[in-house]
Amino acid sequence: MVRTIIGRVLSSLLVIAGSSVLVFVIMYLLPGDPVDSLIDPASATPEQIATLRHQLGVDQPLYAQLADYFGKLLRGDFGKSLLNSEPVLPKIIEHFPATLALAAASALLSVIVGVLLGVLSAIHRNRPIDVIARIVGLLGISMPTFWSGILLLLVFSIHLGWLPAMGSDGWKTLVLPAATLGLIGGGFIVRMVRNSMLEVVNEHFIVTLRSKGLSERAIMYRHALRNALIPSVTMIGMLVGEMLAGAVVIETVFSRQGIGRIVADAIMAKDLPVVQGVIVFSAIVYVLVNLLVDISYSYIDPRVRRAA
Amino acid sequence: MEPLLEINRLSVDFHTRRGPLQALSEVSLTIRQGETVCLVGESGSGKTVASKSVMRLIDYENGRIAGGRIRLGGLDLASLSQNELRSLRGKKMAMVFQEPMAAFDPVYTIGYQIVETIRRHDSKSKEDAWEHAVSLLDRVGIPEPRIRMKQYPGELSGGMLQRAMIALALSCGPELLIADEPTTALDVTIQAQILQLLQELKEEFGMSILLITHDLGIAAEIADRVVVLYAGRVAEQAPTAELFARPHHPYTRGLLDSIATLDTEKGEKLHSIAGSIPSLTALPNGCLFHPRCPLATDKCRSEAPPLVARGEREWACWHTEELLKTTKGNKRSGGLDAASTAVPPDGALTATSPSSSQELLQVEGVRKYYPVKGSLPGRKRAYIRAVDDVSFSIRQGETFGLVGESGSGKSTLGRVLLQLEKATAGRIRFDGRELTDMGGTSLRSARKDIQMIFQDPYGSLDPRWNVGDIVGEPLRVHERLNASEKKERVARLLESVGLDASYASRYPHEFSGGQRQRIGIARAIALNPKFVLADEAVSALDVSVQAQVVNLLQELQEKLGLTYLFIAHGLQIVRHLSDRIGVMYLGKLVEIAPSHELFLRPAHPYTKALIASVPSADLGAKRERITLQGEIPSPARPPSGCRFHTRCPLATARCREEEPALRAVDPEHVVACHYPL
Amino acid sequence: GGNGGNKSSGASGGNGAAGEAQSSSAAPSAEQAAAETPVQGGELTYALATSPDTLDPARSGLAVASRVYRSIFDNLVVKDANNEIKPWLATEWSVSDDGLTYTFKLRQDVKFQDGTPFNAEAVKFTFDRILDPNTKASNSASALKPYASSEVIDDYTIKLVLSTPSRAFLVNLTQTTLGIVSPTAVEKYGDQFGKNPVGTGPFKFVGWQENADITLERNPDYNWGPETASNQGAAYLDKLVFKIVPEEATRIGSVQSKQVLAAETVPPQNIAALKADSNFQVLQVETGGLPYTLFINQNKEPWNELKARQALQYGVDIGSIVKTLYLGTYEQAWSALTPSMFGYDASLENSVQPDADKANQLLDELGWTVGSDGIREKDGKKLTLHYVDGSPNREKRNDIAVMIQQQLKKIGIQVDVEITKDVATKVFQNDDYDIYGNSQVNVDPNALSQFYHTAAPGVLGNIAHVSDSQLDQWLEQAAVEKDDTKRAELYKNVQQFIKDNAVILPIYVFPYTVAASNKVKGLAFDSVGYPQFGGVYIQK
Amino acid sequence: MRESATAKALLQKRKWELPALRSSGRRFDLSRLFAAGAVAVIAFIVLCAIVPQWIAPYPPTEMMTDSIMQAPSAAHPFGTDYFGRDVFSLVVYGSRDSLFIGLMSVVVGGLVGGTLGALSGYIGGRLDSVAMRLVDTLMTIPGILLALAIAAAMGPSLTNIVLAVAAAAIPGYARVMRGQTMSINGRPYITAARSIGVTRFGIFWRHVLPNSLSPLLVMSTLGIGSSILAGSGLSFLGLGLLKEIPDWGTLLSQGRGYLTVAWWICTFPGLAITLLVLAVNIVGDWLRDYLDPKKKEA
Ligand SMILES: Nc1ncnc2c1ncn2[C@@H]1O[C@H](COP(=O)(O)OP(=O)(O)OP(=O)(O)O)[C@@H](O)[C@H]1O
Ligand SMILES: Nc1ncnc2c1ncn2[C@@H]1O[C@H](COP(=O)(O)OP(=O)(O)OP(=O)(O)O)[C@@H](O)[C@H]1O
Ligand SMILES: [Mg+2]
Ligand SMILES: [Mg+2]
Repeated sequence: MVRTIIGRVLSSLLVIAGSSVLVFVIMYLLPGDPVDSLIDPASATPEQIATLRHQLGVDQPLYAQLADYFGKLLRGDFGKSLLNSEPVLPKIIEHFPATLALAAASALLSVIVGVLLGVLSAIHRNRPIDVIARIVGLLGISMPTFWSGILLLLVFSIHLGWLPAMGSDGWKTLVLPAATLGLIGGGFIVRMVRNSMLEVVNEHFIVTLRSKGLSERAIMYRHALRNALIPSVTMIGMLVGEMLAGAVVIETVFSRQGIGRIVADAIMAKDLPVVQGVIVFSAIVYVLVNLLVDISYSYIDPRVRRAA
Repeated sequence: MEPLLEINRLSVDFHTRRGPLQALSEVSLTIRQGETVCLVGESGSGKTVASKSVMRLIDYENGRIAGGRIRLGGLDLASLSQNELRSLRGKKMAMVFQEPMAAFDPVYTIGYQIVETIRRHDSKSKEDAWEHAVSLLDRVGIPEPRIRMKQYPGELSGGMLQRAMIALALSCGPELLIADEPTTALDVTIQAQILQLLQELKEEFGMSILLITHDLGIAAEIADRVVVLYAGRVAEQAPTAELFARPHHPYTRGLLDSIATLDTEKGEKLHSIAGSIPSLTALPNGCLFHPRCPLATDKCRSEAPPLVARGEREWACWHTEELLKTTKGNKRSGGLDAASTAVPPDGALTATSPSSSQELLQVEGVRKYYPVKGSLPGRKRAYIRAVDDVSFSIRQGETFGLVGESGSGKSTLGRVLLQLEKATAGRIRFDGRELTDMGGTSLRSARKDIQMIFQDPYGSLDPRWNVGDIVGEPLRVHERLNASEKKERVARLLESVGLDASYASRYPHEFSGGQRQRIGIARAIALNPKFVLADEAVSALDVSVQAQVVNLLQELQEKLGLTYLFIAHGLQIVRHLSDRIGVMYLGKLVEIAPSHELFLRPAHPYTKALIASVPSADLGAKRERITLQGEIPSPARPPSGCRFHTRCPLATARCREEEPALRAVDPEHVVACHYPL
Repeated sequence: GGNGGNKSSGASGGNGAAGEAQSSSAAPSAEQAAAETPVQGGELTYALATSPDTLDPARSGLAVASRVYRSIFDNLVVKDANNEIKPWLATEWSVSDDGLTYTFKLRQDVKFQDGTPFNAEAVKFTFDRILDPNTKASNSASALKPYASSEVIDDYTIKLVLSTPSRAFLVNLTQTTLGIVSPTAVEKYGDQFGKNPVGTGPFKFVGWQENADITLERNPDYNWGPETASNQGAAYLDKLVFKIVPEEATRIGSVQSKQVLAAETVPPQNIAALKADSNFQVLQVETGGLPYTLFINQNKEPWNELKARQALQYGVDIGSIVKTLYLGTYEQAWSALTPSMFGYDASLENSVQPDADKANQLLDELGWTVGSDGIREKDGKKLTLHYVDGSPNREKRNDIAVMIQQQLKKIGIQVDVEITKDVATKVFQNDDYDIYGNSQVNVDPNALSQFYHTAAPGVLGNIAHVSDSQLDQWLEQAAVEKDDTKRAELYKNVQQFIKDNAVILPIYVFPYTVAASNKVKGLAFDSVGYPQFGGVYIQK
Repeated sequence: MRESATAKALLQKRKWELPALRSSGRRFDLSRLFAAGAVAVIAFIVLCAIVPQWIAPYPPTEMMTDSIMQAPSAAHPFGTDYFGRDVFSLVVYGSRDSLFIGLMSVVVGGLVGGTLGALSGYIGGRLDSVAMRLVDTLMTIPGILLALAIAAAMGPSLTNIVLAVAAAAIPGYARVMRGQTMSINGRPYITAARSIGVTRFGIFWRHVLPNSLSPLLVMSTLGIGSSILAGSGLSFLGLGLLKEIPDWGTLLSQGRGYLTVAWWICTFPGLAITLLVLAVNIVGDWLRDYLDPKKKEA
């Protein structure tokens, strides 16, 4: 087990390094210049711009910038924003909790709702409950988030005034964004759980359980669900990626703090160190979560534990 | 004695997309207390449905009891609600299934699953239930039961799991135990252990057993009474001895005849039942068996025979009289020839003495090691020694049989011989050419002469290709033929394996298992190969169909001068087909001998044990069992010295230390044992 | 001479009274409210449409940043509604005859929020810091031009030396980017001063949660407000919290759901509903400078020809665009300057009317004939117009492009609209556009030189690439002309020239629009439209 | 006689029972109905994309500036937008680009990802490790960020949006295809083909590939939906494209500011997206069941 984890961590490091190189290259290829947003084009002279570019180091060739970046990264230095010289790491650390809260809340929401609906849907296959659950699930994955977000906002905060429209302080501000984002995750999980439930129900061991005289309730919730959850757990790991991505839009719609907005802004402004930092950071989170998923996997599924 | 289970004119329907489907029709049977009843019949005959109907598990599969009654100890099972049934299941009646691996929930420990059952029915404390479970595991012969309790199903071998399954079934002291093919998925040696266990337990617990099997040998060994099902109907039922002695139904007769017993000779034609069991959606009129029956008359075709009861027996046939006339004692020679396929069993084959002809395939010191996954770099690599230093040769025109328990390396050896995998070491010469040195194009062209027939007739056919393309693929690869030539060749190939040429445009899933295997055989012989490897080519088939395929293989060998390497775990079939047999144990070849010699005078204790574990349908020969204890060890950590010493009743200190070499006890008979028998 | 007589830039040429917001709520307006007794205390939450980049006046280029730090920093002088320069941190000033030195007397009772005393050193520090290239203060540097150096005469007197005379210099000193910063704080925070700004303003900085909010609190010592402010003393509010809410619907929603008390940049379509609601007031103030203007690139054919440009002038129905998109909430622009600017030529209003026939005729004259697909052609080339606009769709500028595309199609011009994030490369580096729109908030008409002089400074430069010696001469003269009447006349010539030569298509004058709860009283705006929070109070 | 008192008691207390799981069987089959409806929706949308002029009552670009933001009426079933364009006509015409984005991103992403996955799964070894590390790497970067960066890098054009969305989808396809290829590669019929002497490429082309495609096909169907959504997400973030006839994502994103004053401007494009994605997903689900040999045999 420990061995596997070490192996995983090592290969994860490779992956993280890879993703940051990749982002670096993409960002390097972006046209435009971080300097543009630093300088008023109305008055700046080409010399000024050249000086500024030199100061920022963006006039260096790609490999030199990369080497410089990794040199610093190894020393734990994520660099400074090109735009306002703010150090990147504290910035990410400042904004990450809000995104984490959002991602966690929506993951929780989607897991609870998704599993519940998925199980009901599978148990009551082709009955009204199933139809409703499937439609809810499908809607969740069929609506553009910014649209569903704004709709929720109109209803719950403007018309009903129940919940705040924006901000990132307090649990109340979390409800609408988490619901919007959770809708997608929930949608995926409903489908996943339903499918795997239906598959598990056809497994031989279900017949054994019935032949033992267990109640349907015990069979469904104690046995079938646990087996059906195994594939869904992987899904939850992947969902973290989705949630981080979804945060970009959701945080803008609900004016929440978070790394989603930072990175979107930074991409537009070509603020490379910030983009890099966020990507490396979220890659770490992604890898970590998936590592956790793998570990928790072996708790849910003894077959995996043995293989490890 | 009061019957425990009484099934009376039971009919079962399934609701399907295409409407109702009658899976059982008017099936009656009774089991008395302490009695063992066997339900036999070909695949699809309704054995499982019958057992699930007793448990009323068919309710969960869109099934419905359409008529008849099932009484268990006075309770009318057919009319109980699921809730009421639930308190009976596991308590009064329990079930053991065919696939022990699939029958346990993989994510809970064995202990949890047994305790769960106990506590469902008995108001025992957790601790008491746990202790009870431990004692049950101990009773069914699981070593270290306390450790096993905490293990997950995936951590136990198939044999262990089946024991655990039996313990689970026994946990609440059921009056009726239903076992649906409990040994089919297991090795012969393990099968013998399990059957013995069941018999012991029956005595001890005073249960009744409804055992489902397609192996008449098993039925002969343990059943008090046998019920033969055909297409959802009872064809015949009778006390075991009577049934085997004087079958009253041509179907029973056919089944008995199809079994290649240990004493059938190589080259002798096996008796088979023509055709295959009809689909429930397209049942014939009249007697359901008439399309396959050699005695069928117009009456059979128009009118279904009633079930006639006489004494302990029941049967449904219009022509029992005639049938009985053709039976000579309990010997199955002669039999009902009408059903056998084409070629007459003349002496042409036995005339050739294989020993004199030249060697086609020579294997020298072949090894195949698989690295164990997940070992850290730096540390010494661990290997699974699937095949370890095997040498033998196969002569032109002979059939070489290879037997051994599961995991002994038979398939691996086969794949290496065919160069589907590279040997770790050793040399293979085929027809004078070194296969091990070949690569790329030369190997591909050499493949023309070496072909293979697979165990899983379905899996080995690409589901997206039609039969014509599948059979024609070797032609496409190796011969430049135009479309019409190819079509012509495919048609001839199909005909030569007894299939209609018009099947070429159909897809694999439209065929029965036996037919699929014929397709596989047609593909293998398409290029007129010299050598064919058949890896468990008939294991997945029903006995009656097995006989058909075996006959076909023999017929083709004769016509095309083929050389076979026949891998199987069914010893009867191997014996019937092979000139010489090699026995493998844990990657090693432990004995090679001409087949009659091997069965007559096995020199290796393992061989002897293997032979002994085979159930025999020959009632007269109920012999004392030398069941092999324990299970095959892991090839990653094979025992020192003689690999068999851990299970060998004769093992000495020498066996533990010194590895025996293959040596001749006879010119044609070699064995690797320090103390050959 | 060092008396205060030579004070301000004098005569007002503008007609707009930008100092006061034009409140248009059904409820009592802000001015009326100001007459009531202000309530001390409370907190104003104010939703911003974008996030400031930095709160360092020297470094920020964004209007939104100015709106925030306007309350943190004070300037030496202030411009009133009549474009006159009035004292603020400087009590009086004099200009040398050659126009090269400005001597300021400073207030002596002023302290920075961190306790540092305000004095001539601080002024010198502020301006020299802007010149220092390490500060990366390009925006404020251009506002400070042609400042060369300064000399501290005594603690409260400072002499600023220019490299060339400039009539715009004094006015520019009113710009937020030239707010006076605390030298000790700059020393202390260095690079991070923008996240820890310290000035002398009525509010002091408390905290900034990026992308969420910026919190300021009352500077209790403040009593040096300029005469243009309704409250020269300490602010009434205890706290001022700017929330950053980029999504329009959310921003308006947060006012409507009372999560914030005020929100800026209300989209036109929401104004009517808010106005109709008695719980809210809508405040609008025109921003001064250059209106949103489409520049026609004279480097590109056929737009180098006057007739082609005139065809655009007649072919585009700006009135209809402004009416359709802004629903009557924005004014159509007629000139290169906004109406509130000194030197604005009001006679240009309504001087150009859309006339498709005339446009067609002009194009016909140039030899562009209508092809089978309705698009004009000449020598096998289609008449296309490459219209570049930035993203996001700020003030519905992209929508303008879409409408112009349809309008010009009618006179046979195919408009290729390109919306790009990367305007800088597209427009300023590659010169790859036929039309590009821009606007500028400014305080002095000298801004025209930056856009229309042949040798316009900076990368942005002369977007239209207009080059005319007469025009250059007018602009140069106006930059130093001491006589305001003459100066105004020169600028009018410039505006006339621009219109006559169809250099640009002026589109709209941007009104800064704020929606606020009726409880918010006393919200006023300075001459360029930045909110002044010192006089704001929350009615209980 | 073992008949016990408990059994008698049992017979008396019949109770309501938990409904058992039933396969679709005799019941009126909803998923088929869903699938039929979904196919109809898709067919109509495709028709809109091909011949919008037959369906739309107005030219999509016509700006009736004197009747802006009209609520839905007989003349304008979906109302008019802030330019005075007929929203229904816009939605009809907008289907073309939306479908294009959805389809092409899936084609491009599926082709690249599928090829990568198939080769990596089939050839294995070092290629596989390298390819999978690459895919892992792509996986760690949230798709929309990748799309955002690419769209920002290349500027907004239909092709670039397609490429951006496709790039983000590549790792998913690669993973699925690799897994499928590997599983197919282990089937006995592949061994059979090898034993016949079919070349490596022949096996790949004739056996592995055709048998691996169905999950990819299912995934692609579902991918159409997510691509359309991803495209609209880009529009929201300001990287959409501005064409004379906007796609649905752009319509929705541009109209969202009018939700409180003229709900119809963005509601109908939004519904169109949702409906299409819904339909595509339903068809995808159905296709999955249909192509699943397990379910087919049952
Ligand atoms: N749930 C079901 N729905 C429809 N048909 C079924 C169902 N279960 C079984 N059948 C059909 O009933 C027939 C009998 O099946 P059953 O499983 O009892 O055969 P079996 O004798 O046990 O065969 P095997 O030896 O292969 O286990 C088969 O034709 C099968 O297709
Ligand atoms: N590709 C492989 N990688 C690792 N181990 C393998 C591989 N193939 C076979 N083995 C191991 O080699 C041993 C021999 O397997 P093989 O399939 O040859 O046995 P067998 O005699 O054919 O058994 P069966 O009767 O079950 O078919 C087993 O322990 C198996 O787990
Ligand atoms: Mg069965
Ligand atoms: Mg095998």
